[in-house]
Amino acid sequence: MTTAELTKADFQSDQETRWCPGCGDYAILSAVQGLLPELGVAPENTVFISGIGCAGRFTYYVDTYGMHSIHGRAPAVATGLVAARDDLSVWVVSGDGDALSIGGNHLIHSLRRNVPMKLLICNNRIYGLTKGQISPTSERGKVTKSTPEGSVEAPLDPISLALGSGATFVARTVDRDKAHMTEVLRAAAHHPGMAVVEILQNCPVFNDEHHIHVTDKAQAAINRIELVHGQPVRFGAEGERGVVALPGGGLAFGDAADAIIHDATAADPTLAFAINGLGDPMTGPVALGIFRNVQAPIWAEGVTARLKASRVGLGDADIDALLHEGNTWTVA
Amino acid sequence: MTTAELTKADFQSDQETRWCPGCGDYAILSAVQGLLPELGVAPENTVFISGIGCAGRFTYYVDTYGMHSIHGRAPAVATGLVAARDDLSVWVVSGDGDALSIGGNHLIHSLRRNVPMKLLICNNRIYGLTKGQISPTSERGKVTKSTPEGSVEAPLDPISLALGSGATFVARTVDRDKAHMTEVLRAAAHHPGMAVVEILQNCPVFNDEHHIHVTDKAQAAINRIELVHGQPVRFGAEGERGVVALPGGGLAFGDAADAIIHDATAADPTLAFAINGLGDPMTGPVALGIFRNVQAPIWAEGVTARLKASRVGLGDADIDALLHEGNTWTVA
Amino acid sequence: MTTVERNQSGTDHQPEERESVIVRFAGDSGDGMQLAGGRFADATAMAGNDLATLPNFPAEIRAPADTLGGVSSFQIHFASRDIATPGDSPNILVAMNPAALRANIGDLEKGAAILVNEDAFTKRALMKAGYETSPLDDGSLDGFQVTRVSMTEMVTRAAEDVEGATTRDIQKSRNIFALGLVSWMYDRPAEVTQKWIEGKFAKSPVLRDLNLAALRAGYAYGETAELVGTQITVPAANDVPPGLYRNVNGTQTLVMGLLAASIRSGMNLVLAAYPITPATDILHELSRRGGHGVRTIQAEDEIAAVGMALGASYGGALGVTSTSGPGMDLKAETIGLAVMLELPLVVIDVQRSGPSTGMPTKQEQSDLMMALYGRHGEAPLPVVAASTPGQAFEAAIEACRIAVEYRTPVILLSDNFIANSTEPWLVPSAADIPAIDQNLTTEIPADGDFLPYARDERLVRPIAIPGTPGLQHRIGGLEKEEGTGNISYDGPNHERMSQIRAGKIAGIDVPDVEVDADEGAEVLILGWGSSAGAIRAGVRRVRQRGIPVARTHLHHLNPLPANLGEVLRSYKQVLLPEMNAGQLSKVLRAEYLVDIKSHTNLQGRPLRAAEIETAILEVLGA
Amino acid sequence: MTTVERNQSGTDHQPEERESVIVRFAGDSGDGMQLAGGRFADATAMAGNDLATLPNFPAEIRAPADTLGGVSSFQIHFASRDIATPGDSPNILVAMNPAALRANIGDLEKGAAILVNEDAFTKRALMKAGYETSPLDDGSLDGFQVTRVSMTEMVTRAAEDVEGATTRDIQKSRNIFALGLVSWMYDRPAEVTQKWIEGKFAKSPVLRDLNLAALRAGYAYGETAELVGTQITVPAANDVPPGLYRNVNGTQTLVMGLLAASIRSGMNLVLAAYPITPATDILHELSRRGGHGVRTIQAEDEIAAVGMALGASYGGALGVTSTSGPGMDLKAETIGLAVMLELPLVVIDVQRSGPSTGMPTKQEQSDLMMALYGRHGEAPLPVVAASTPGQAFEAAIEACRIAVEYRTPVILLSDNFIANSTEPWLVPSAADIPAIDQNLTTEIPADGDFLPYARDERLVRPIAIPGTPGLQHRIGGLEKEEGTGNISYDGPNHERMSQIRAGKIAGIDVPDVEVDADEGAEVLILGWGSSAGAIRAGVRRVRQRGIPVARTHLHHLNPLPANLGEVLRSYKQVLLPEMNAGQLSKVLRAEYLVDIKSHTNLQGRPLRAAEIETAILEVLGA
Ligand SMILES: Cc1ncc(C[n+]2csc(CCOP(=O)(O)OP(=O)(O)O)c2C)c(N)n1
Ligand SMILES: Cc1ncc(C[n+]2csc(CCOP(=O)(O)OP(=O)(O)O)c2C)c(N)n1
Ligand code: SF4
Ligand code: SF4
Ligand SMILES: [Mg+2]
Ligand SMILES: [Mg+2]
Repeated sequence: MTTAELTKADFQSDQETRWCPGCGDYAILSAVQGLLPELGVAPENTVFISGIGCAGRFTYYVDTYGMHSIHGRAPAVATGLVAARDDLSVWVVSGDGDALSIGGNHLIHSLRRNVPMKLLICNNRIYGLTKGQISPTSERGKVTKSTPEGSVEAPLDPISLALGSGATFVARTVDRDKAHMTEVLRAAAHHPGMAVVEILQNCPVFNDEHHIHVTDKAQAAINRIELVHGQPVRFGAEGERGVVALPGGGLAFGDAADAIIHDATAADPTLAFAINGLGDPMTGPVALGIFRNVQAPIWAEGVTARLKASRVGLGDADIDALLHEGNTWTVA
Repeated sequence: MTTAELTKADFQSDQETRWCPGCGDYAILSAVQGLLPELGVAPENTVFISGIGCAGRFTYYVDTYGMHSIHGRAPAVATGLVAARDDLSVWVVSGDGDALSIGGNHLIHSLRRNVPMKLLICNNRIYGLTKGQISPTSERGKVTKSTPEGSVEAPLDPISLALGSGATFVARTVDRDKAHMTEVLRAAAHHPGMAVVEILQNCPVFNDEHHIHVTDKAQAAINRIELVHGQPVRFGAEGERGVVALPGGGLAFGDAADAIIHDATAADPTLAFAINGLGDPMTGPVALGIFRNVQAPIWAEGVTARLKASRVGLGDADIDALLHEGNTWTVA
Repeated sequence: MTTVERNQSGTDHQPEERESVIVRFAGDSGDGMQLAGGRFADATAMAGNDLATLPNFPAEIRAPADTLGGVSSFQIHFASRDIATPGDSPNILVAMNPAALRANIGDLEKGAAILVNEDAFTKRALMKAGYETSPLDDGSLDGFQVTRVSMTEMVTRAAEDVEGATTRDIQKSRNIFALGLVSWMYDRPAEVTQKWIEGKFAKSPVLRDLNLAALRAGYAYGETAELVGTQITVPAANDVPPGLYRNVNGTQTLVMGLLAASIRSGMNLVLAAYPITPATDILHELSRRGGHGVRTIQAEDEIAAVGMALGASYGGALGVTSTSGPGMDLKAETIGLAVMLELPLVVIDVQRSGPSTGMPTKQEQSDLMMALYGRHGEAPLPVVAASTPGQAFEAAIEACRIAVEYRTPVILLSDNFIANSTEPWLVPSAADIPAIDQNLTTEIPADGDFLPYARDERLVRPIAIPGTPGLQHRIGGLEKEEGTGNISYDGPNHERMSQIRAGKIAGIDVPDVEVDADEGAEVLILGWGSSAGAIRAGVRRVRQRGIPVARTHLHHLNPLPANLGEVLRSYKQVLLPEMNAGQLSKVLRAEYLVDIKSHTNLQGRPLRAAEIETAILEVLGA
Repeated sequence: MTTVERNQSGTDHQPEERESVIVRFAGDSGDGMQLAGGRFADATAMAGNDLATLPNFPAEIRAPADTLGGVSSFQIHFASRDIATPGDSPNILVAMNPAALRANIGDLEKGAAILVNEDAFTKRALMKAGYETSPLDDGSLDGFQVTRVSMTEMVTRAAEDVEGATTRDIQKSRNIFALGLVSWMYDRPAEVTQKWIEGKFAKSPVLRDLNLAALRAGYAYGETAELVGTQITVPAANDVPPGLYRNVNGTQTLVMGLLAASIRSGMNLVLAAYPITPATDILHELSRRGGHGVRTIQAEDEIAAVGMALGASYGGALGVTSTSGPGMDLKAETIGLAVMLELPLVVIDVQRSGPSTGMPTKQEQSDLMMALYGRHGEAPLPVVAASTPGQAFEAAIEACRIAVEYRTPVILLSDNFIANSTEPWLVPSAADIPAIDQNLTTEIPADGDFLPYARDERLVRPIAIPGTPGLQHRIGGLEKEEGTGNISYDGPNHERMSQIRAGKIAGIDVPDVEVDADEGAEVLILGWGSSAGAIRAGVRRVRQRGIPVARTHLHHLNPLPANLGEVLRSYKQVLLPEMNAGQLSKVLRAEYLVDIKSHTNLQGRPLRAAEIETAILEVLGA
């Protein structure tokens, strides 16, 4: 089978999906499986690596190579895989707890290294698999079983954190908008370095409709700031509002007419950071789309070829040469 | 002794300092010991917690309470201490590897929580104690024993990372400028939440003069962008250059006359982020001073008093009440 | 509101008396089986029976409806005499759908009763459960006493009187119908459940009335339907010690133990934890106790959690962290630091089936070796293991006592079974709980400097906490000079300090083991942790055969009780059943050079009385 | 350029012949003692002596000058016969300053020679070392043969001819002066050092000439000065096997072993590590080998490092991670995952003195229990231990072989002593290295689906790596169904899989132990790891007394050699010396129920021949 003939079915494994009915992870899985055939990468050259969490189950459902690793460590495992093999298309699927709580360190370091992997954060702002505790993206004041009096902690914002870590591709999308999600994932797939995509994901069981401000049609019209490269950053029911530059530097909400033009490829991540900081991710307005998409040296680029080349002709003679390095003497 | 009578000597322990001759850590230690008396906090109410590394030795030299913990975990230990005791002045001293490599996760989470501690990162852009490997702040291409062909990784910037994590106090200073260092540390000490201070620190043995662009007098005149709250952001030998706002948003270098006014207390961290992104921390120009200094809810604030209050009168009767909760029955 | 009354006289059948019964509720994870089982257990407890329960959850939050992976069950064993385990094979299985039937039928012995919701046996549901034909019709249940009830229909009818009940709510009350029916079948008092419903749904009259109607309908169905057969009654237990009882699981008791230790010692309690099944409930339970001098923290990971607990301890609080297997791995380095610092720290490991992620919701006790040796270097520490849901209370207090008084991290081993199963608990009295003495140094010693690594006769060091004037000092993970605690690279000093650390732990006072021995017993059955109940029951069975047996149980795994070697050597044979590959057996063989026989089980479930019985008989060659 | 020539005839004294000599160089960490010692060792190796060395670093990078904490030393034992250890007590101590004298004098026996740089014995330096009066003058060195040399002055004079030498450079050449002098004293060939200087400073003629001048001056000083006494010569060793030799430390050999295994197996080598003393040098050494199909990564922490190594293994490479104690703690969870996945992974633990941060630059072998048991759940894995600097080569290959062929993580234990000490090594030949067969599955099985958890007769599973068409499959840390590898929560399946994992490891083919036994020996001395040399030397001493002894050494700690139990039981007494509190002893007692006697040492240094001798005699009651 040539890769041109691939279909969604080629990326569906025989394992029964095991998410709760209505879980946003279904839509994400479907979007990814829908996108994969068009990338022209054979299933055997695609690898999914996940950590632990509801989202971590993803790996079992995609008929590629895959590893369901341990909580928080998937980016490290993916980095090691890439260190040996840059000939594979490597995807990491993570939850907000997996990626940002226990896995925070590997996330920021793989981002600064620009390790070629696509990392999806299924952000339901809750711990699903462990049955409903706060996650690092839960809002201050959130009442859960581990915070019966309300969380006393400010959330981490994945976009800000990624930009602060030097990420080269940073985007946000939402499980209920398949077209948007597919478009963002497609761009991520084509990004040669590390791409991190925050996907606002519903958990009907433990945090139902936490993202209703961008999924309910009426509310979304007001709250979604669409980021489109080269286009003015406008939003509002009638597109009447815009993100505008302030005279002293910085951005604010203002008139659509004055809206700045979104440049995802800007070397300076400042405006991406600024746009993300506007509004309120929990209640809106909130920007969706690709914040940043720049080229930078890719970690381990060419390693497969380089390792292969360095191995040509490598044999016993090389071992012997190694063993004889430095001063030697002979005892008769 | 009242705290008004405290002197530097009260904060000097009897242990011999064990850094290499010329190490920048001496100057940092001295600046801290010089500052502590004026804070009005008794030595017994001050705690230093450090991780492992040359910088981690700091703890032994300050005559307060102190714990030399393990590599990367000092912020977690400090968080736990604060969780039980917000009546102490808690300082964490860390190296660039300790804070940003192995300890990265605890750093970002203590920052988002705004745990009241002062965290100093002695940034020599190298691993000192393990004798000279790259650190996460080493420049791309750096040749060390672990990277004989030059590092292939982009550095993390502590300021950007901290801002991306929602830090409330973020500053940068340099070991060779005692006055500047003291001023920044003083502000950090007075910040009620978490304060993170990056201190550019010389390691004469493994990374000598890596910060010469801001310590050599002539170079510093050109390279140091001084951040002073409420003042225009100017720099250059004659103060002729400035950080200016661009019409489409964002900042750039320009004319001193157009310089923006630095507002460390701005709710939006964008400009702080933008200023830090200008220039090049490795070669200059580079901003020094307080990037951000804002108020936000303080984690565990009032915990000592609250725990004390909840303990008043707590005794056997409360245990018995606990034990008898719910349905009970009696077997005769 | 209608009242449901226990009314035996309304039926023609005379209830049949039994000594003990095992009931298993099974259904989809959305079917509320844990709730039904829990309510049944509470009513049973209130009826004065001894009991033990075994919940069994799927790993998924909500696996697709009607699949085998989504089956959730709850087993309860209750009796008119002292019992020790949730029972091996159920006398009755309540199966709410085909998957529940299929997943559980293997545990039933022929002759057992099966109660099914026949409405749920649709073609689709049968297919999803992997049945090609309906087991209700194809004869595959021959030999069982099958009762088919149209539960869905019954609750729909019962709900007719309740205004405002949605279809979804009605469906969700099927478990209460089943509960009502089974309650009638086993003559459980309906008032307890009724009261619970009234309390639970106080704010929602519709749900209250709906559930009461479902309960009543179930109960009434039993009374009136010929189908159900004889009502069975299990008289109240009369061989249990008198006193006030309460039905508890091991999470509740463990948390009460921590709270009691905190109150008794006067130390604030700081629990830092990262969620993980099955340990998370400790965090949940303690998070509700802010009023009791408690602060909980959901940390960013397990490394942070143990670091925070240690930081809190350093500040003078009782620092506790709780987790399960994978989290234990991550805490190792910080536990080693605590060993070196000699600070109190309680680390709770609620064991589950490993290795790696393993089977997170299943039972195992395979973290013992890790608890003893899972750190680099010579880093000995005390290990305490809880043995039953009730005993977890004492185990928690004991762990805290040792940690505080000996300035050491202590690992407290619990497990999935202890944490989730319930048993009637003779509620202790606060006055009987030993005091815990933090014994802080607060004054500058008259004779000179404060020496943080000086020793008392138990080799315990003094502690002065931050805030204590004049006693400032530094501690750390590098080796320390004896006495002063200053960094020392001196070899002989390191050896001495290593011996002191080891000697301190070895010298902790732990009670001798007591042996429950028959005259002439040649075999000793030794257990630890949650095998206690199964071993007790297995031993009882062997004794009922007239074979003399001795039995003892370890709660301290390090240090071991002083008389243990002597005890082991005084029996011809020692049998050690454990839910791992023989870990404690290894430890004891090395320590005492006694040829201990292992009975091991790695099937992800608690040991059963029958397998212990068989193992004992095998060892005896009987 | 001037040539230094070995010229015995230039002196009046006839060199005195000795069988063996122990030299210790000691000075400030800035004094270049490791360099001087290393050069001396190389020259000694080239002279054909057998030798063993023991470097000893301070923990600080550069502690304040002249303090005890800053003393660095290098000991070398060389002989005309096969030797086994760096020696117990030096025959000569070279002390470059008062602190070096004070820190080392305790290890000397009366009569030993002491060579001091008297210029360094200033008031200030004496005070910093804690001397109130100068030991050179106050009689405290009575009984030692003290030679005082004005080294500072001598090098200053020697440098007069070298144009452009700075004062700092001149000061830094004192170690080379001392080396020259000691080289003369022990009749070492100067050419080797001379060549090294010429190579090292090829780009800096000033430094080259300066160091050559210092070397010559030292050598000449010996020849001419009456003070130094008799020249001593140690003839080349003649009882060592013939062949090509090279002086190596255990880091170099270990790295060569990894490279050889990689080349032999055809697998790319990916080493991911986080720096930590004393393991870091493995990362340094391998990072220079990009040309050999190697990729190294300095990870952000140890958890990432082992995760990366595992990821690389998953991709088909030979994934390796190296660390020391604290880093091992952090890797535990991922090692457990590798056990569950059954992927090859080599984890190298270069042990150091623990617990916690402990004494990072000191010796210990106290991570054995952690290697065996430091993970939650039943997670058995093979453990291989290197025994000498040379043997680390084979140990590394063996670890790789087992990891690759049995699809399992393997822990390879080295330690500070093996890593840093040197010995002459009979260079093996590539042809003698066993092949390693990765044995990947590349074709879709004719008979149906690819079953990633099917088993061959050794219980080994097949591996297909990403990129292999048609064999896509998923693996993970949850328990797996036998054969398919699909997630399974089935209890009996879990037990079977646990037994398979354990059985596979237990069945690994490891060679029987061979016993070096005297006729009539009643005691067996058993060792593991780097105690090998000291035990060999200690046993030799006892044999020299005419007492028969048997000796054997373990390189495989799991699984244990099949004949070990039999061997242990065939001696009346078994003595097990180890640098911990008795860890292997515990393991073997549990396994074989043999009452093994432990000799333990936690003094942060390698075992000594004398203490082994004493321990053997004690066990024998001799
Ligand atoms: C080391 C470790 N700690 C804790 C856990 C328990 N655990 C499993 S998933 C999870 C977090 C789930 O939250 P998230 O990552 O947001 O994923 P979601 O389930 O919401 O998709 C936790 C804490 C674990 N498996 N391993
Ligand atoms: C868990 C663990 N890993 C590794 C080490 C070894 N180690 C000690 S300090 C250090 C890094 C030192 O670098 P940095 O934090 O920048 O401090 P510096 O020495 O430069 O002040 C490392 C890797 C350790 N002590 N513990
Ligand atoms: S718990 Fe939430 S996130 Fe997890 S599967 Fe269910 S709905 Fe999805
Ligand atoms: S190695 Fe560098 S950082 Fe460490 S003490 Fe020496 S000079 Fe300072
Ligand atoms: Mg989540
Ligand atoms: Mg550093």
